[in-house]
Amino acid sequence: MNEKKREDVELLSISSGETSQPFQWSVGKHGSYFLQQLRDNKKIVGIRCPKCKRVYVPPRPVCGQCYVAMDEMVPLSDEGTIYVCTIVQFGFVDPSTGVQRPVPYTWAFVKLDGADTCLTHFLDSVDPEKVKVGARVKAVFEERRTGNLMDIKHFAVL
Amino acid sequence: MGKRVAIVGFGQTYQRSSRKDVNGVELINEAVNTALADAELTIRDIDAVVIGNMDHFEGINYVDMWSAEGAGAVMKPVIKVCTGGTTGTTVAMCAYYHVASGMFKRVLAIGWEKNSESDTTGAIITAFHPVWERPTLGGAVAGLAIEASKYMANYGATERDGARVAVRERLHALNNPFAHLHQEWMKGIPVDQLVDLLVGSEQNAMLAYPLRMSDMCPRTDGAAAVIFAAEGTAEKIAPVPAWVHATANSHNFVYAGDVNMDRNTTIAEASKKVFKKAGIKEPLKEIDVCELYLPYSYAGLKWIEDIGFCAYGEGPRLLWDGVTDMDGELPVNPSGGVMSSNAIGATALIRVGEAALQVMGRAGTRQVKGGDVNLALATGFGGCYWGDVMLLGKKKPS
Amino acid sequence: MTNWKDNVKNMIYSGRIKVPYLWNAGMTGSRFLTGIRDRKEIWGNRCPGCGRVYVPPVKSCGECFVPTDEWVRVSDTGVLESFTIVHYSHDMQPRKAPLAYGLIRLDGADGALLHLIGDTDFKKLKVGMKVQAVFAKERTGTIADIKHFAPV
Amino acid sequence: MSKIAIVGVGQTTCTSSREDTFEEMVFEAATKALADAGAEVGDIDNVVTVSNDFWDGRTISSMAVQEAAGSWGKDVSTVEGDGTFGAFYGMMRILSGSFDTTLVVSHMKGSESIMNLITNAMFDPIYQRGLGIDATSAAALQARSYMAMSGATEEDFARVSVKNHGNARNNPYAQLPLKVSVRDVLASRKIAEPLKLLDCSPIGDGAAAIVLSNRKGLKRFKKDPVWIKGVAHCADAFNLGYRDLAKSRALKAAAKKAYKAAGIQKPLSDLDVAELYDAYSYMELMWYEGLGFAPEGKGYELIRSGATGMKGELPVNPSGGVLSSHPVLVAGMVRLVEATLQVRGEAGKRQVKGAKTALAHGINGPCGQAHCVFIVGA
Repeated sequence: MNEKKREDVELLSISSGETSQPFQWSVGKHGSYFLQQLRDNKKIVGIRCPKCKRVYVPPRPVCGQCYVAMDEMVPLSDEGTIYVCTIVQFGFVDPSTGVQRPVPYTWAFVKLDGADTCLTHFLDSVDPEKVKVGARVKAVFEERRTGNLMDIKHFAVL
Repeated sequence: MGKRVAIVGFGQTYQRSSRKDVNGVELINEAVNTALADAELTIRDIDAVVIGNMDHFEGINYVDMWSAEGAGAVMKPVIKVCTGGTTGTTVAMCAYYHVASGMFKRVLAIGWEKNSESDTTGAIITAFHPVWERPTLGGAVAGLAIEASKYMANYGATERDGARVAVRERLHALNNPFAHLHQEWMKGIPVDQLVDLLVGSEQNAMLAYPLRMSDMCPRTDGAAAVIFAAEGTAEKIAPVPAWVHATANSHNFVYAGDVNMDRNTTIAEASKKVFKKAGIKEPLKEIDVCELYLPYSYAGLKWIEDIGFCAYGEGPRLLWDGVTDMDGELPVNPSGGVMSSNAIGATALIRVGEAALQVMGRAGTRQVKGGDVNLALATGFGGCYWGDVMLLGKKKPS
Repeated sequence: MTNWKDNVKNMIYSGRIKVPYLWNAGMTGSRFLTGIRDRKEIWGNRCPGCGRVYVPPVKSCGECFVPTDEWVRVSDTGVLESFTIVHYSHDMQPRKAPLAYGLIRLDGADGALLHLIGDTDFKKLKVGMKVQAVFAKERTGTIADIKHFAPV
Repeated sequence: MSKIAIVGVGQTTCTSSREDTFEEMVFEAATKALADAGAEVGDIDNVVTVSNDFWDGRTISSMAVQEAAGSWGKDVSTVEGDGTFGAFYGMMRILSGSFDTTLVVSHMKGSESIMNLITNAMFDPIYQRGLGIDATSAAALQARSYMAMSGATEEDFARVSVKNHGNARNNPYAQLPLKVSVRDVLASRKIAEPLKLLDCSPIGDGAAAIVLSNRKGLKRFKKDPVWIKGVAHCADAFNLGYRDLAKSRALKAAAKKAYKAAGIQKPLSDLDVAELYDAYSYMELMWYEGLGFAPEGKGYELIRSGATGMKGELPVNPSGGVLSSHPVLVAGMVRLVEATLQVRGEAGKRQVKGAKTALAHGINGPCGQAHCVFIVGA
């Protein structure tokens, strides 16, 4: 027993099983306002930096480049342009659920009219001929909205 | 003014898809012992330890504490840093600052990961904002695929150009016994033909257009350790220490949707800072070899432009001209790079260690320029475009 | 638009991180765990430098930084060096509160082993008392193959 | 040493649950520290952030706060561990000659997660985690070991709680100012014996920041410098069963180095005030011993005699300490902020009169595995 050969040892692994860590993340007032506008009015808002005048979406408290607090919410169009996108075809575990996320799906950076940064979201198509850089898209809202980014179901390619 | 600092030892485990025979602490211990042996030091010679990895890849909180026994940190100062893919270079920079501050003479930098213990893409997604980004993000693969498609759209680069980078990395890896991927079948086949094979093969699954399996890094179990020492001590430890000439970093973006996908602005800023500090005017001519954190193929085209090795859009030409091959003017990743081994927390530190080996003339079968390397550049890349750059040289910096 | 803050209610986003892990016990840990699982034997290893016997075993001694390759079987009885009775509950606990933990120095070992204490009135627990491992009936190669330690 | 000075400090109030985000809290602490220093973000050469991925529920948690930390276009790095360790790194980055000034900022929202699950994850996944051990149950094991070694009693632990919660009543930033008696503490709900509710710190939300500068950088700031006279940190072994839980050799080692640099020979009399990381009441007594305020096993004498009370020889935790507000990671940096305020004479109602030399202490890992000790003075 004392001098068992290395290969004789059965190599064990310990599973984390069903364990997970729950979180209650604060959305903050800027993000909450965005989600409430989405939920209640089907409106998308951004926030403008008082100094450089960039319009950020989603709204956040600080303009990193100017290092000033931001306060001015601005309405944005629900239409925009695909800045970049890709069709995700490989399977992976969604860390929020612990199970595989369905693929394929198209993931895009959408530059909404009136914004200087992009919102990252799903597109409605996985057709490589349709989902192209520069294509125009429009937000499609869920019927039942709960105050979540997924109140936008996806962006439809126009 | 701070102390001059050099790398005097480097150790890494063999990078493999799975190391079931060791737990994380034991894997770290392997790399530490290898580095100590390389520098002919014992753990008693080490004044402080810096360690890094990504917590959610192994699901271990407070890794610096958990691994103290294996890392050699018992009754020593130890600090943990983590900046995603850049973790390894961030660890190296932290160790550099330890020594440069004059507070420590010999500092051990450790990076490690056991990616086999979890779902890497799932864990990477947790690096992004839970409300705005996690629900739709497809991990690093998707994040890099959009960058690649933007580069193709902007400069007319093709899938063959991307594959040319993959071919270089995998061919170089064949010279590196520590590399994870050894694609022996590639041996002896002309580069052009290999590129055609990768682009045309149906088995080479499309992950997220334009990225195929062959365009991505693997998931790896591995650890690395690098020993930094102060001037006056370094020369006694290593016959040819690899001196740190300059190091800098940049990280601007918090929200994925803010990132400028046209250029890698952070690696560009960090490179500019390093070149300014070191007085480098013509990087392509002055730097002898690079170990770049290229997590996927197209980065090998675009990011070399951002570093300043060539003009925008000229990356593919450099590749096809063979400039970045082993016998080229600027060999890139003689080790096979990240695309051949990616134990994420270790990866960027391996870039630093490999660059040091090149400067020391001790890179063995992957040594370039017959050992005549004066300057070597190492980079890290991580998270939301975090860029770290470190320049190593044979001569003491002025 | 200047008064947007007046009507905003701070929201909380409930979520979780659920990444599945499979932690490798490694050669050394597997030897320890299979010893318990297959033979109800507890093994540690001795550091050639300081002579400490580690249970659970370590591949390398944290104090001396040398490999510990000598395997030593230790007793399944030992001394309770410290204990606590826990009155709260959370999802990672294997049994309902109140539950007790102990640090147990097994006879023949130098370090103490962390484990549960059971089969006793917790009020009777004392530092220095003798305890013995109670092995689980169904053993699967985890630390839970020792069900808990109980006063002798 | 006296090469690096603290020129600005900022802290948010600590509460059991703040509604703002990490970003907002970091922005508040950082801008307060800058304002305190009389500086702007342009006066900062580089930034170090302090955060923890598990607590934040976010891998590369440092990434989330970069804009709020003012690091755009600057060199930036990050430490996962207590804020004192971040301050240590921020100091080294200046000493290296690469920068003249550093902003170090830490944040914590303990309210967003379940402390027991987060700290369970710091234990070994093969041997310990499945048992359900967490920071509090591990601390309880340490408390019992310490009692067995020293003869300290649960009443002594309670005295620490009474003192610190009482001191917190003078601190507007504290989360849990309380007027309680030893009897109240002893009668409070059992958590993990021998620890009761009032022996345990309240995990909460908060952020803190400091601005560091070398002599060259001082002209950018308006505040009088508080110098770092000595600092060191050190880690013990991880495994609870493999270290002597009742004694803190790592703290001893760190204190010895810090004292040497600062020229402290008799800490109890040479220091004017100390801010210690008392995550649990018993810890303060153990740290007295590790820091050389009392001989090994005799820490309780100081709390019994009142030597560490506000009017004692060496007031410890005039702020109320970590027992009164515990934003993990931030808590050590708050000790440094408080020590700085004491040396400046700006600690308000919690000011120790004439304080010139102060000690700040941070811990990391289970049961105080690692310790960082700062000595600061005018």
